[in-house]
Amino acid sequence: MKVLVAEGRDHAPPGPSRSRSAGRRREALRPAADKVVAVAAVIAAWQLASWAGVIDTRSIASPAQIVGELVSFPGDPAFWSALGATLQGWAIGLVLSVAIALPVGLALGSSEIAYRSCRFTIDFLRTIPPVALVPLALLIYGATLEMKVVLVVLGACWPVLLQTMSGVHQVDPVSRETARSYRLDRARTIVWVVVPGASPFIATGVRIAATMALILTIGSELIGGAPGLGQQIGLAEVATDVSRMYALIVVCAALGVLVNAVLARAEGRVMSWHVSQTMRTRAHSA
Amino acid sequence: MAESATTPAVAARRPAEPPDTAGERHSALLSVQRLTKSYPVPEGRRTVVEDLDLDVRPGEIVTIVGPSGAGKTTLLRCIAGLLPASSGQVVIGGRPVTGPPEQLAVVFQDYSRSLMPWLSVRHNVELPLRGKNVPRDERRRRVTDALADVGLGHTAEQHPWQLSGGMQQRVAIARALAYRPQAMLMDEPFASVDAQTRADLEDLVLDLRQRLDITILLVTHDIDEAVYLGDTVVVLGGRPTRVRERLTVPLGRDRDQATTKALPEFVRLRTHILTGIREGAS
Amino acid sequence: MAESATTPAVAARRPAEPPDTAGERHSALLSVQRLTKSYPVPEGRRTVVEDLDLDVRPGEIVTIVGPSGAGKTTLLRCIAGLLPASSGQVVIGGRPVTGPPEQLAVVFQDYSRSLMPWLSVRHNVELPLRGKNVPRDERRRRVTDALADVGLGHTAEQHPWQLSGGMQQRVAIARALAYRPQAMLMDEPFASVDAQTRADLEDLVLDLRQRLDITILLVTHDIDEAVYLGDTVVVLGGRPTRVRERLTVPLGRDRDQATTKALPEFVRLRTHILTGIREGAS
Amino acid sequence: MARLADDAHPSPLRMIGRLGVEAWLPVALFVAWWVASDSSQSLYFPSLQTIVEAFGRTWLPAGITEHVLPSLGNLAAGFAIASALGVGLGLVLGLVRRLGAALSPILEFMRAVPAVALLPLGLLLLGIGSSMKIALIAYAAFWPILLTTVDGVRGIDATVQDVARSYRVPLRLRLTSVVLPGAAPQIMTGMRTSLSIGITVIVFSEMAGSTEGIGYAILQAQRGFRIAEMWAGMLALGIIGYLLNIAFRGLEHRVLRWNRAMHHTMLAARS
Amino acid sequence: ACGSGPASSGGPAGPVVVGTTPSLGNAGLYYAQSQGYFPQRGLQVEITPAQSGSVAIPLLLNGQMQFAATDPLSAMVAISQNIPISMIAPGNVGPADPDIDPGAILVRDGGPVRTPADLAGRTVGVNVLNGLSHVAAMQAIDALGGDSSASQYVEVPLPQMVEAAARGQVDAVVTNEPFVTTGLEAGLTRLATPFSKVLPDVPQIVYIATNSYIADNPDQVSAFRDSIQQANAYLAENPEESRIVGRTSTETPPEVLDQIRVPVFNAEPLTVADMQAIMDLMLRYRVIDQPLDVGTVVAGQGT
Ligand SMILES: Nc1ncnc2c1ncn2[C@@H]1O[C@H](COP(=O)(O)OP(=O)(O)OP(=O)(O)O)[C@@H](O)[C@H]1O
Ligand SMILES: Nc1ncnc2c1ncn2[C@@H]1O[C@H](COP(=O)(O)OP(=O)(O)OP(=O)(O)O)[C@@H](O)[C@H]1O
Ligand SMILES: [Mg+2]
Ligand SMILES: [Mg+2]
Repeated sequence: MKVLVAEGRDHAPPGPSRSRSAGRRREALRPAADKVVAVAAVIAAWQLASWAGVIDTRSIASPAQIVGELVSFPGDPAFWSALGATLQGWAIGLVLSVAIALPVGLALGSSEIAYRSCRFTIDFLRTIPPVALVPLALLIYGATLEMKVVLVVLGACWPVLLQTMSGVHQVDPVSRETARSYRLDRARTIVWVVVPGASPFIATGVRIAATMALILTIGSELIGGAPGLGQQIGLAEVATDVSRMYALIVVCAALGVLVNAVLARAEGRVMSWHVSQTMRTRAHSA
Repeated sequence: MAESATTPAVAARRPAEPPDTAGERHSALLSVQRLTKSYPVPEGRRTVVEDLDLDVRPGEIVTIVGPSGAGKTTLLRCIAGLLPASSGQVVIGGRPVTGPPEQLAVVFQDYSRSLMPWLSVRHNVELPLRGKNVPRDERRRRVTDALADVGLGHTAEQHPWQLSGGMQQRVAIARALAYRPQAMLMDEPFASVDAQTRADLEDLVLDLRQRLDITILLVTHDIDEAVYLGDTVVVLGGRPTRVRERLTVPLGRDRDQATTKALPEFVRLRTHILTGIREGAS
Repeated sequence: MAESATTPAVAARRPAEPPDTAGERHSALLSVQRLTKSYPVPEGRRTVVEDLDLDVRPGEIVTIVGPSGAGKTTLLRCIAGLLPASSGQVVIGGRPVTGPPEQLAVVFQDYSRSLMPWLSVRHNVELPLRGKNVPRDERRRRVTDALADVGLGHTAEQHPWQLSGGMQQRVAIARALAYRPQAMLMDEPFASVDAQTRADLEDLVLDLRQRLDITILLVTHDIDEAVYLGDTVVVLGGRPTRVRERLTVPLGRDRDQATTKALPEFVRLRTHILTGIREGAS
Repeated sequence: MARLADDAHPSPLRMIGRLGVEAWLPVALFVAWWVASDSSQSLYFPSLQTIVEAFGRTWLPAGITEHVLPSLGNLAAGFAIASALGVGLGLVLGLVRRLGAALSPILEFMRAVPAVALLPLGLLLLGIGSSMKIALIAYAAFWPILLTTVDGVRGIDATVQDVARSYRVPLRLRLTSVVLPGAAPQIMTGMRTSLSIGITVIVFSEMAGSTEGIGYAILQAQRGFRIAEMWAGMLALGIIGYLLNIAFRGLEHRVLRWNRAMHHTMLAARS
Repeated sequence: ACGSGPASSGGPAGPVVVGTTPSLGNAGLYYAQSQGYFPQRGLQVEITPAQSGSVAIPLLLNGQMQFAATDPLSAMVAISQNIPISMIAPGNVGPADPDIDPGAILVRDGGPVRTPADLAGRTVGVNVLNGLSHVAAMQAIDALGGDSSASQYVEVPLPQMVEAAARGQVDAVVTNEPFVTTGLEAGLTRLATPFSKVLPDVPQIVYIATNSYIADNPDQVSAFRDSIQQANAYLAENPEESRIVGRTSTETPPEVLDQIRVPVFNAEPLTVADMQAIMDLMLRYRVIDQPLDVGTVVAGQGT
């Protein structure tokens, strides 16, 4: 019930005195302010825990230490090349994952027979941990970009595949019938009806995959020793340079935030028609 | 509301009088005051409804007619507290509406989407009652009655997507009936049912008001229906939409499909509205 | 079809004659033959339509009326090749229907869901034309024309969910119009539009048939509409549903909202159907 | 768009047909692998025969009690925690948009934290033992469920949301009767993804502080260059994955019965 | 295979790649590199990090790497599983003097474990199960009157060992510098020094290469071996030099480097006898089931 009340109050009719443009500006800034407050609170709590000794700074660095280390990164060419290598592996891996999983997901979502045929294989393969495949990937590809990409794809394609498959199943049957009754051919039906209809699911899958891909890139660099931020983390770990290690980890996680912000923005554009987007304008349309 | 009763010939083309008559205000259960609503569009905002005033007394049936896209649904959604007004306000029972008010049931125009596909017909109708903490037995009874009232006693265990369009629409009506609200907002509630069922449902609405004194605001495109059901018919029109006309229907409360519709008063009103609409359109 | 033209008084309560008249068969563009359709329900299967026969000649407008839940939509879906018949068949242009036939456009009852929310109004209307490989310019032109025809020229760039219910319904009609089908199946196409727009759209349908000789099968709950538009009115009823009556409308092809509806033939037919329905219901 | 009819009592012939559809590809792949690897001299890619022998040796039947059961126990606990927290928090963030927006940077940050950082934290907070492993599994499995829940909740049909609001359906009932079922298709898909992620994380979680478990066995085999045993371990993981997915399908089938029936009848109500 | 490195059978074109973990046990390698010992013998060496033996061996096999530093025990395990590699040169060795042993079994000071015998029924954290330090620690426990089979061993990553022991999550840890120093600071105490106890003068790190590379490139292999041994010999004489090497070769903070016990080197080449000692341990603690022909594990010494 609180939720209802909150919604109501949030969007209560504005008083006549309230300047509308100022109100809208405030409204636009509010989410950003919320975020800053939330992030600041977490950092403060972490720093306090470090000071109080709840977190041993020898095994987990404090925010202050991390910031101290972070400021040295911009001037460090090794950092930039590692960052570049990681981003490259991540981007290629993610694009490939989507490029493979999306069509396959569409096909398996559209055909029950195909799905049943592949069910065992898919459920089997997606439980094979990429971590365990590192030695094999190393043997075949060496500590290279290819190795990273392969491991990333092996892990990150599954969410996209599954979400796409379910998404296809969830396309409004009336949309499908409409397409069918107008004898839209298969390709056009997929492009104009199935993919957009499944897109809420697909978008979720891509967002899951994007972060997984990042983690897998870093993980394969760390374990397999390919150049990148993960390798740097490994080196810092072996050297017990906790500040540097955590600074690097923060960079990785910040990349994750960035990646998701970009995706959320893209999603907002591509899916501007979807309830998740239009409910916002509905609610704010006062 | 007597003072606003004008003969159609006089009232035509005249905007509704300013709703500042103190006496009327006080007796209104529901009052829409200078309501303006605009939607965001790429080019800025489009004002759909502007400075609209409307009063509904307790137990009154107000029917709303107006061209497609005039803003009838928008108006209803504002009254239901689902959509915030851009300016102006809606007052129900003396309090301004900021969220969905209590004791109000809405029958949505988009009936097929307003039923939850995961619930059986029975549970769809029952859901609001569970929220109201109506005891179990009472709930069962009310659901059964409401479904029987709309002629769907036999479909209780089916799911909405197993029903025809008209049946779905009737389930949505049954849900509102079972809720036993003080006021009901109905957005083209009989659009998809056949003539006979429609007549039956119209009479059900009249009966409901008679027995339970429910206040009803009903949007329809059927002018006959608007006149047959309404104590007042509100004609919307213009761009942005305002109240074009507000007609009191002098047919009393006892109405009957065959006889009422043959009354000269009925025919006159109906023709008047139709002519008005046609002129407005051309 | 002359031999099936009976005066209403005689035809009432009599099932449609067996559709084995060779001459009629051959001239039929669309023929439904002993169609039975049942749906799976928990208890087994429920037969909705049984042994239904129906013939539609090229250029004919056949209107279908019948109680809510009778199986009108089911029938249309079978004809459109969207639903396989349980037994019997549908023949269009001499070939039995196994999937959606070419040159057929459907206006769905569930109009709001049949529009793709991700496409703008223009693209919704354009989509089937893309499938038909209509060239780009031609496509644009047809879309613009069709939208103008239904009075929505200004909404082309909006999305369906930004439109009112009636506007959405008209977009669905425009989509069918732009497709330029030989035959059109329309399931309560004007249920959500106002009286004036409805009249305009009815005349659009008549005009369409006049100009392009489109064959139309139209489901409606408005008896006036059924008579006004139809060359033949098919009344469905019974459980399971059969053709209860099949009435030829002797009003010629030139019709006009004001004058036609005042003709004694019109009034007689309309009253006859209404009475029939009322008796069927009671 | 062919779909097999989904009737409750399939005929025996149908059953065989269904099994055939399900089995031909795995069998074909198995045979292809067997043939292709038959004379393999590669150290890392032993012949399938060797792998199958190693599988019998290590996993049947001793491995099951020694390694599989403890891992499955951790998985069950971790997955249950992830589901409860993911759905719970997802509902909150999906419904209270402002909170969702405010917390999104933190959540995205946590989601992207590489596991190296978590292992120390896990050891720090939970020590060595199954609670740490459960926590790791739960952590990894949590995110897809959270994301799909949030997106599922936000994607519920606008009119349905309006109905719930206008009838003032109280929060609890709204959650159980409107929001959860409405978001269920998305949530279930997320849980499916999470289930497999949970299984892969078993291996990772058993890298530290373990004396048993299927991941432990795989890692030890890998460390000891017992490559056939490592492959056998992965085979075991894959089979477990498949079996668990079957079990999960049962759950999904129940939860989404209406959904399947709806799509099924509307798309292919057969004669 | 993408083969950005030279093929294993190729000639002396380009640098050879040596994979190593950046620890002080490899100080010889880094010292040799810094002093230019390799170029003096016509070898261009590129040092690249590799997390562990199981990562390095695939890279050796596919030719991306020519030499790798690894724990001799895991090298022997690999050989026992028919991985075609051999050992070439030693890294640091176990000290004979317990007072300079960089490795240690650490327990909480004032905790329940006072003698190796107290470890019975308790949990011991090791870096790698069935690794050299694990086996050495078991041997040390048995030699010091305890019963190694009565304890439970779990893997704990090196950086987390001190914390785990200090918090009582494990009762003892088998660790190495620089963690011994940080551990002692954090309130842990040495229970035993396993390497000096059981494996004095036995290498704790060996450099390996694939058999085919060794067969095809004898010159490179001997150049590598000789350079390492030259550096080892120098470090044996000048142990403090390791700290200086560590400043550039590892990222361990200098203040820590100044405190730790440096690894011990000697000038000896790899011997079959050393490997025999390790294999005895492996057999005893069932790391391998079948004895291995130690004559074949050291390149140039067997068949
Ligand atoms: N979310 C929205 N965004 C932008 N415009 C909207 C939105 N919803 C409605 N509109 C516009 O507001 C106008 C009024 O819509 P509304 O649904 O209130 O009409 P209506 O009177 O109910 O029509 P109908 O009789 O066809 O249902 C329409 O022109 C429509 O295009
Ligand atoms: N998928 C389904 N499963 C089971 N029963 C169904 C299904 N679809 C329709 N029915 C049943 O078939 C009957 C006919 O439905 P149909 O939609 O054809 O009716 P209709 O004549 O179009 O009614 P309306 O005028 O209300 O739209 C109804 O009783 C309905 O409950
Ligand atoms: Mg409306
Ligand atoms: Mg219908």
